[in-house]
Amino acid sequence: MEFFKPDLLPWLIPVGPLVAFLIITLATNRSKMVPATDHHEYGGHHPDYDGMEVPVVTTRSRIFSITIGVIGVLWALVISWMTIGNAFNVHHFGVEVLQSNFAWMDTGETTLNMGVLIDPATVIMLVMVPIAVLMIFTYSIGYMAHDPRQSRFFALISLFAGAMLTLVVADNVLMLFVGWEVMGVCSYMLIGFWFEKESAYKAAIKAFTTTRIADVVMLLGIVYLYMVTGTLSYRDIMYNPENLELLVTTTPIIFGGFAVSAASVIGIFLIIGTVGKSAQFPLHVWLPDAMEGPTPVSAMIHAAAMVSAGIFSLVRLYPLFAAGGDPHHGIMTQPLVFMAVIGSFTALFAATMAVAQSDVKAVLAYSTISQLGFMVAALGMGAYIAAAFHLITHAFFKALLFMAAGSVIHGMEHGEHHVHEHGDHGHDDHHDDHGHHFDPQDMFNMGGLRKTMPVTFWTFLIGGLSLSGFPIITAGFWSKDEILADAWLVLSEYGSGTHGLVFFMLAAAAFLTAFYTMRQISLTFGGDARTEAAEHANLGKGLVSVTMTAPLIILAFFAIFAGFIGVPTDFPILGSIFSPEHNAFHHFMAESLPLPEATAGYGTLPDYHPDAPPFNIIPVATSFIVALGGLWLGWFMYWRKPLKAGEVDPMEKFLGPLHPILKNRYYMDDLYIWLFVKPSQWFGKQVIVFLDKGVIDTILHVIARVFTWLGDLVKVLNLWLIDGVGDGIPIAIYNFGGWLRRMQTGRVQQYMLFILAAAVIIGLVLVVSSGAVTAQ
Amino acid sequence: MLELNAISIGFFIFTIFTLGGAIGVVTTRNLFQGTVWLMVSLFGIAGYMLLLSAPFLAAVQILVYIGAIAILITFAVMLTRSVTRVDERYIRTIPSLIGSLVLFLILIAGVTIPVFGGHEGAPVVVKTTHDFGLALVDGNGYVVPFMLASLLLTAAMIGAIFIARDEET
Amino acid sequence: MEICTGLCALMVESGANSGLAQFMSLLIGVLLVSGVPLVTVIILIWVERKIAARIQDRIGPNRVGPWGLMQTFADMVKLILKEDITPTAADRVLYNASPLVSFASVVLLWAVIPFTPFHFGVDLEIAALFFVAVASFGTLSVMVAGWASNNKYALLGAFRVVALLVSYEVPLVFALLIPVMLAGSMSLVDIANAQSGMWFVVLSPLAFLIFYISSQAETGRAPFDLIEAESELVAGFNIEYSGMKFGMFFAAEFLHVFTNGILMALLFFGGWKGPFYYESPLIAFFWLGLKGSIIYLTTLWIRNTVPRLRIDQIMAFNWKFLVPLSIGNVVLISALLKVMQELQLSPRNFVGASVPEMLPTTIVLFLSNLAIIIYIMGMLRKRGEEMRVSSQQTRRAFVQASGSAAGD
Amino acid sequence: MIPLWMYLAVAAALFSIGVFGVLARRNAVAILMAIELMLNAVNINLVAFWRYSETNTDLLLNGYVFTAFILIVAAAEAAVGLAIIISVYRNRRSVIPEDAHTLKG
Repeated sequence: MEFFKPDLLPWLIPVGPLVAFLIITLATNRSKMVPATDHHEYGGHHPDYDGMEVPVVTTRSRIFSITIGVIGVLWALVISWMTIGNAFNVHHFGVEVLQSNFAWMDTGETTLNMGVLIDPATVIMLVMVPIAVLMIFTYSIGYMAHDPRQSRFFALISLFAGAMLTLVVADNVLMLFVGWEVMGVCSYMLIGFWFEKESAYKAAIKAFTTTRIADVVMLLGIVYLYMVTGTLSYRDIMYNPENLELLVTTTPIIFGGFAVSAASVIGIFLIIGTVGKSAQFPLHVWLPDAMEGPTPVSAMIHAAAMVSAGIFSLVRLYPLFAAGGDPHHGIMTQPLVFMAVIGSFTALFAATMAVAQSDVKAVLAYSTISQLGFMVAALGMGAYIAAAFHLITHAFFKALLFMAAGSVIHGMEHGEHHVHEHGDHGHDDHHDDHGHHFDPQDMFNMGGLRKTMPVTFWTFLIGGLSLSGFPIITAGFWSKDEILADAWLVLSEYGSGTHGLVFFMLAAAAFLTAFYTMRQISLTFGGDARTEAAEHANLGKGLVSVTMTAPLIILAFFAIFAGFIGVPTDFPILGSIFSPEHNAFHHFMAESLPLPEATAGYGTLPDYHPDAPPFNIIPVATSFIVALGGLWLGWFMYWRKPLKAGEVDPMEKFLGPLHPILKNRYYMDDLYIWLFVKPSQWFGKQVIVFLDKGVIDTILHVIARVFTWLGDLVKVLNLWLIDGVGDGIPIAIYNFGGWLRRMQTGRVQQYMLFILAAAVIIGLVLVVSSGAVTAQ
Repeated sequence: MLELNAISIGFFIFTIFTLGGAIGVVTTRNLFQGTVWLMVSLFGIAGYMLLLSAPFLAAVQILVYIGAIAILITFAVMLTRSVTRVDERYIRTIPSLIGSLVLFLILIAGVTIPVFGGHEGAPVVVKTTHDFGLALVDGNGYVVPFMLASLLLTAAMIGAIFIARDEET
Repeated sequence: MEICTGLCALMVESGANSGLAQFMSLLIGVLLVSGVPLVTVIILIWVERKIAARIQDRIGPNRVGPWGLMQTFADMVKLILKEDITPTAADRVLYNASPLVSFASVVLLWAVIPFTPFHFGVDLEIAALFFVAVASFGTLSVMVAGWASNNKYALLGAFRVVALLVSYEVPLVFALLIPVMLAGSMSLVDIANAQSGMWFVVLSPLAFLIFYISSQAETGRAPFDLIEAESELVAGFNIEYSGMKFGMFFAAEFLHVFTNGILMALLFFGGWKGPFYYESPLIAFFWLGLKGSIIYLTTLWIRNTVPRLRIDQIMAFNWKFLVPLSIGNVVLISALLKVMQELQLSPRNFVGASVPEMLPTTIVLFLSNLAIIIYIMGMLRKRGEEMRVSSQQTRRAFVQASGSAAGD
Repeated sequence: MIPLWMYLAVAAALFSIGVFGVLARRNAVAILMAIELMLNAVNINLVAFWRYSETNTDLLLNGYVFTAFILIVAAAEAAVGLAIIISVYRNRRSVIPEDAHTLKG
């Protein structure tokens, strides 16, 4: 088979989920109409649906859709593994890669190619994405089991996964952008999956518009990149020193005065795309709201796919950002500085907001923003490999945390339902008694869940410790430690400047991370139940609970052990166990950068192949201290003496007036509303009043008058001139036809006589003329 | 000019058959006699084909025209017998006659006056029926027209049966 | 042929125009060749009458001459002397012409029949086609006779004949194709020569059977004799004819039967092939005559023993059985021949070969034909049993009904 | 030997007679017969040209093959034509084309 050649196999990876999407959408998405009741989890009952019939997916469609979706992902998983196997068979993988492409369209002198590329960066994503996605799919079987639109959900996350895999295997920026945008659409539809909820559809619109702003800038960057280099292929740009040098030496037309190169402009444009997609300050506002979607979607967006895609694109394009500087020797380019500032600020900024949240998912959302800030900052310091490493480990433990949090919410809803059914008062008057809706996501309604949901507790604990960077035994420690080590290297060797602060900011952020994680664990699982619902919270029994716990266990495994592929070689004791010769991950990943020999002759290009940062006790100690310290503080404040029901958060006392600020996200949303939304609404209104009604309408009215008058004039002309001619011709033709039709006798022999006459005349002419010609 | 031998005598006999039969066809009042005249004419044409060393065509001519088409026409004559006795034979006799005559003159002029292509070709080596059969099934020959012709014939037969079929039965 | 050329030379020597001499000698040759059937028919009539009488347990003509041999001449004299009636309403020309055409159509056949390997009217390369073409004249003459008589019965008879002849021409031609394919030639001489190893009747008995049945129908003999069908149509298309005109129809029919016998002998039984046929033309002619006569006798036998069929039965038998069978036979044999040609086993490779050389080919073709025949026979037997069973049931039901009626 | 032009002349005469028949006869069957005459005139021409003018290459049997095809076409034409005549006769009790002038202008 042609397609089982290693170079062509990657084409098949995204096919499975995409085909699953098509099949589910077109074939197995069958619904039946049933009267709307409270039992359907439309994410909250919608008042408009009273007495109406709503579509509910049939059981058979549900089963088919689940099966097809899972098969699609399994397909992607198997092909990914085959591809990885092929990749390891390639000699000197990284320099030699698996790729195939075809010309998609000719654009003047250059050709736009579409293709696939398997290099080390792709391989690590192919390890992570299919596993995480498969876990999310499995989890969704149980989580969405009672949702009336489960088929649609599977179709959308299949498309989401397909788009992500397309993005991963793409060999050029344009194809990456395609996957990127498809994911944007999917995120819109999935965040607004329960569109009956006002907050959900508003969140969807917010997420979409916010990321669009960044995407437009990114598209500008891509266009400019294509304009300068004439290609969009990664290998042609990132692995080709000539093109990099060209980018560095080109002076952009618009920002030429600012002493920047084309590489810098393009880099910053592309980074802005990531800022939107990976929710960095100041475009982070959409991500906490995205929690309105179903929890598997949150896991998908925050762990496996969307935000990872942002970081992945930065990893991919790193040589472009670093071109012109030398991050390993303290010479930073503008894009690197930009990334370092944005990333480190976001890391700390988001962490501070996380400590004051009461929603179990919101904490995780801010934690995601913070961790993404870590990665961006790492890239900003040239710690390319550390960023990729943290991307992988973070994906695993954040997916785990989200799904565990989803389990908690599911359990809480279950518990609430249980309470209603067995409570003293009847089911119907419940809503009348309680004006507000019970919030199953509020941590202050929980407590003591470790007793009723032990599997969830232990896996959440593992994920939380990994997130906190609990030393040695968790994956998060190793990746975060490497980022801190790189940051320390920059600080210690090249000292001051913007990069000097990065280390401290990240360390502070790490401390806060450990603290809010422990706070969250304590509030959720520690102590005793603060509400009736929490007391009865459980996942139920049977297949549903299995599908919701099994992925957690599998991901917990990765959350612990994924870190050991990247243990530094010179780490005491462990280094010699896990990385006897070289840091495996570091060694593998570094190959996707241009070789030193290749860039040696180009003065403007750095040596892309850095050694792993040397072992230094200071960052390691810092890691230990911030992680353990944060955890201790959290334990001290929340676990040691658990909160009682109705008791206020000790943070409020501790932070005083700062707490409302943090809880309200620094009023960023309000700021944006005042800064952008209101002015644009006002502007729109002014446009309506002055421009539309005043200016344009007046012009239109005048024009209309003129034309009405003209029309009257023409009408008079029409009546006698045009009509005269127009009617005259048909009448003439009619008369002529009437005269002519007398020839049409319907007698076939008469017609033949005419034919003969014609033939005879033609024959005579021929005879006479040819006779005359011959006679001459 | 023309030596008197079997072939030339045959030619004249066949000419009398052909043209006489043809005139009979267009002049006779009785249509059944017309068919017989038609057969006479066709028989003469078969004779020409024999003279032109195409015996296969002559046999097929007799088989197809006299054996099939003429019989068919006879049947048609008999089936429409109640109205075949038309009192007037002709309509538009004079213009038709003039037209035919002028056509005949033009054609004769074309074939006889050397200027207009009265080219005398020497008789070439004769192909046999065997060659003809081979040519019909040869891929470089006439196999496609042959098959198309057979298809045409089948289609025409089916169509004829369909058209002539009684609606009631 | 030698006689013709000799005569031609003689005439040219005696001062005649060479072209005219050629024409005249050809004319004489034609007369010679057509003389053979004219003489034959006189004997045939006697033979037929005699045999029919013996089969019907009579004596037959026995008064005129020894064994009644002169009876035919007596009849001829009678027919010639009879009043030659032409009905007033008849189409005079056509009425008088059709017996001539009828007789001529049979006599024309003799032009292509080779009496010996070297004595024949003309060795046309399309003799088989010629045979079919000339047969259509017979149809024509019947049609014309029926119409020109201006008689109700005559016309009905003519319609029947034409329907019969046109229908049975189809299987006849398909059956004729088989020996043509086997010999690879349409010339009767070539066909006869190709059978030196093995008669084609062995190679393709099915084709022979089809040909035999069809030619029986073509000549209008029992069981296909509803042309005449005395009980219904009085005498069929020739009802108005009398005297020698009737005699010509009569003679043409008799001659046609015998001609078909000769043709079958040529096509399927090796023609003049027999012991010592190459010794003398007379011996070759004797073998041909013998074979033709035997076939002729079998047709007489059938004619005198089998009852007449209804027109719908005849048509159904032709279109629903004979035509599909003959088409299938042609398709199968042609495919088989193509394969055998690839294997160098085609009969065309064995022109003039001996029997053992021909054996593999014979076995293959015979077995294939046998397979078809066995299949067809099985099918017919099954059909027959079904019909028998249904008729028995009907009878039983009838008996029961009448029995119960009697019981009441 | 008969010269070519004699055949052509006979064919021309036959064709003209056919044309006259087609144009002037009233009965549809007679018209059909006249058409057959015209077709046969063409046949004579084709065979004659084949016999006299064709160059002697291996597979050139154009005139011959054309004649055979014309025979086929003639058979088809006669069958369909007569079927139409009978159909018209059945519907209108008439075989005169002059009477079938429903399509007159």
